Amino acid sequence: MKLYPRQRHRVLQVVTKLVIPFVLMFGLYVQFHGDYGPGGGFQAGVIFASAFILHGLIFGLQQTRRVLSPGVLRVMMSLGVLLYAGTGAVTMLMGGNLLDYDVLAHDPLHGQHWGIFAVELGVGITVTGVMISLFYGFASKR
Amino acid sequence: MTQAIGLYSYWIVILLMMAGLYIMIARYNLVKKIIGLGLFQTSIFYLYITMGKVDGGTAPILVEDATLLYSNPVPHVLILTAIVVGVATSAVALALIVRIYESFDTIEEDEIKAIEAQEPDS
Amino acid sequence: MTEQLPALQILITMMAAPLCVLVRNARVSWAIALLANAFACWVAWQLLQQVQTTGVIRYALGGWAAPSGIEYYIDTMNAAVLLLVSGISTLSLLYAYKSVSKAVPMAKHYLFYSAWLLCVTGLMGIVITGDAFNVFVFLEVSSLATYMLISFGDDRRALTASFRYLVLGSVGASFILIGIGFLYAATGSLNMVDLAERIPDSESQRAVLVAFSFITIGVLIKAAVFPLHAWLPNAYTFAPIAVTAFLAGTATKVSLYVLLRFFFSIFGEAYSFGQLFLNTVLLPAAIAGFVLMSLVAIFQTDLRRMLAYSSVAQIGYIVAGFALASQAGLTAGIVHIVNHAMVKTALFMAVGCIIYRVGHAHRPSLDSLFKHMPFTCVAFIISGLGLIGVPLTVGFVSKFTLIGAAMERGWWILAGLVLISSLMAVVYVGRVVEVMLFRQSRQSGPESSGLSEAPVTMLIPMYVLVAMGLYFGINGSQTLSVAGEAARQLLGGF
Amino acid sequence: METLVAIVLLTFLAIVAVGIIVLRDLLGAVILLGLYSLIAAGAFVVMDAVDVAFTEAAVGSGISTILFLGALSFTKHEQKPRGNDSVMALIFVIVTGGLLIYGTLDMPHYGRADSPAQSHPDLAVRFIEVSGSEVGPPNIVTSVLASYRGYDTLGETLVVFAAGIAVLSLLGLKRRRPEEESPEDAPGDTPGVKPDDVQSQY
Repeated sequence: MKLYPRQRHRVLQVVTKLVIPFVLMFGLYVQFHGDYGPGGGFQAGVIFASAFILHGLIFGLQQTRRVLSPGVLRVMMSLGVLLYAGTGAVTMLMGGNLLDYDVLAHDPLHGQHWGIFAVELGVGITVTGVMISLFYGFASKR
Repeated sequence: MTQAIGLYSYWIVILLMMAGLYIMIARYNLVKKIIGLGLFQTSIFYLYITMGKVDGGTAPILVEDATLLYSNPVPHVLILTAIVVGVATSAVALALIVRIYESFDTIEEDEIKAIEAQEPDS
Repeated sequence: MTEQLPALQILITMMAAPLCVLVRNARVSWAIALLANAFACWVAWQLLQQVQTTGVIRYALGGWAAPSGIEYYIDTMNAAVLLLVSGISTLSLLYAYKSVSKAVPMAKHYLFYSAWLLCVTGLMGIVITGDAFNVFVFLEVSSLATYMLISFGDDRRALTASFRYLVLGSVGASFILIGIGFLYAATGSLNMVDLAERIPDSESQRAVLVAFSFITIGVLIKAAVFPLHAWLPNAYTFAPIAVTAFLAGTATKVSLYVLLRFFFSIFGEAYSFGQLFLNTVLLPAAIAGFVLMSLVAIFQTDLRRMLAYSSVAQIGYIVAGFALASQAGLTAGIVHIVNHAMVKTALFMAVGCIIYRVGHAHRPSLDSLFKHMPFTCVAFIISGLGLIGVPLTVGFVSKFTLIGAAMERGWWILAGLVLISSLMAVVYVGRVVEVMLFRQSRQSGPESSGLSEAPVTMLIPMYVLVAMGLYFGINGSQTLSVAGEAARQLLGGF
Repeated sequence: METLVAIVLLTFLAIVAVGIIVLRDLLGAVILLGLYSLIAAGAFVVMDAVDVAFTEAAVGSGISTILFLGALSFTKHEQKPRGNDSVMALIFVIVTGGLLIYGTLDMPHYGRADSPAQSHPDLAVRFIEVSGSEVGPPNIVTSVLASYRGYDTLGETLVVFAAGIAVLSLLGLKRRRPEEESPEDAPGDTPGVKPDDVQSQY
């Protein structure tokens, strides 16, 4: 993908800087409000990634890479999966079946709440990492 | 009204699916094949969601109203998974296409076949 | 602890995959992969023991009982396939260490092993699950990892092979998705046991029929059964050879397992073969597969491609066994799944050793290879005999059972054709052996002078498989009894 | 009213699909595919699948369009004209479609509340009736996705992870150094430009 950081899209740059915090905020909302309305880890991850993709498109990949390095992305996508599977491992250690969140707290409903929170977070982290990696991968070929 | 499109909506969706499948197998351009895959899969998602719709139902988000009818959430869950799988597949496919273009200098299937036919196996 | 074994089967390799990406070191990630696989292999062995003593194991994931949640359903059949997949994967990984170091750049090794782990996890996930939709999800996990593994091949045609497999594989997976959707619309369920109960009572029998045909076609594509095998030869030829050895022993076998599960457990033998006359479609395809593909294999000069076509032919034998739909036929099919996996993996490993030292696998230029690489050649010859089906090898056990099953049904033609295609195997294996053993080197040029035997880490896994092949060839009753037990359970439905 | 909207959206989808088939310009086809996903997302909202609509809009018309554009930016934009279309493919597609339509003939009609899928006591009915007290979240889709069928979602995360490492291995994340850069020029570049010049252009 061709990116034109040096061209003077001053308006776009300023607007982008204004918009990105709101996009990130919306991502957080979707991540943690998924219990009550539409949304969840996957959608939140995509929204988070879109903020960085927007940054990359407007400021150029070099700038974005300074904010979020490929090494961090690698760690993110692995950690998300580990968090999800690790939640399963913890439920097993606490005496339940794989991914049986009931055992995570004294009260099954609380356990479910914590379990869903953890796995959605895992999904969100992995998806954010992978989606930005996909963008880096396709954008950094030239 | 409902009876009139009782099956009609399935049929249109099937036609759309077949359009996608046709692009996948009949077009030589690799990118076009993957576009066809996207069309095919999106139409399958549509088919699933059609199955879960209940007349007069609302989105499956619980509210304090016992009389409310909800649409079936199961197809929604399945399709959420399937959408993710679909985009993952297209991402891998597109990455492969980029590499194929780098090494063959074309993304037309028949031209690639012609180039490959000239190379011995080992 | 023992009741958590089914979960550990999947979880360990699953968690090892991201761990490899985190450590980013070639050797460490290889060690992680090997350890995780060995552990999975041990778990599978324990599960097989447990299933044989206590019967079917059901494990409710998330603590939600069967139709609501997803469950693992393990009977003799899946336990055996789990052991096969994890065992072959462990041996191939041991083999991969040296073999892959030449083909794949060092900096990408951690990705390679991570993809390998994902592939194994996906394959085992398909086998162990008792939920129809979950089959699709893990099918895609293993498929994506497989596309990636194939693309690691050092020839540029590996990329196109991988892409073609991706397109065909996605068509197959989408067909399976459509089939599962129709099943869900007709019954409202996704759990296999529940589906088996509800299908006969469903008021949408046409939808069930369509679901059946779509799932069948989709799985047949993934299993590379004869007219739908187009992706296989190139994929096997251009993938890194350790990957080929691994895939040849596992990927198609797992798809064949899915076929069995859907035909016999979910739809039931009476529906698939009684009502729909499936054998009138499946049997001609299987026969055409093993006859034609054996014939094609004879004319290949590249060993990898020859073995790839031979694989399609062998899948034909297995499907022919299924199509007989009898206790004996199923036993033959299942036992051949295991036996062929051992033989073919060993053969590809031998070819890999040749490639490692010689640099190519072009049959006519392997003159008097036996002088330089005796161990590799002996392994190739013994496994080749197994492929043909010579007595005292595993191939004999399964072909003998298959011919017996065919004659039990009175299908003499099938028995005859199996013999004929075995003769073709004699020709294509024989030509390689002839070049290796007897043909004199035209010139003792610099190319062949510096040759030596392959590294020990490549020879050991190969010889483990060769030894297992000989052991189960001489003592065939062990695998046959397990396969017979699995066939009985399958024919009995859930 | 809802059904009417659904029919209109379906018609839109059909028009867009025809556009995708006939268009030879790949860029146009990609944009149309994004549009297709967006319309489908609209239809999903009409059919009460809000979560799916959200995802389809974000993924189908967002991320996947970006990926296509990324891939197109260094391959060719035009699909080469071909002679006659493959008859075999057409026959295959017609047979497949015919089979599917045959299968729908006795399927539960659109919107029926008493179909097997809607009335299965252990799946749909249970999720709607007791997920609130068993699992907690008001959004049933979240309950089913993360708890009842949480293992599927684990598999889904693995698929995403697999795609991530596949792109990592195929394309890499770092900008390639000039000497590693492929010799081919992408369309739009002046042929024969040295790698150094390419660097300085940006």
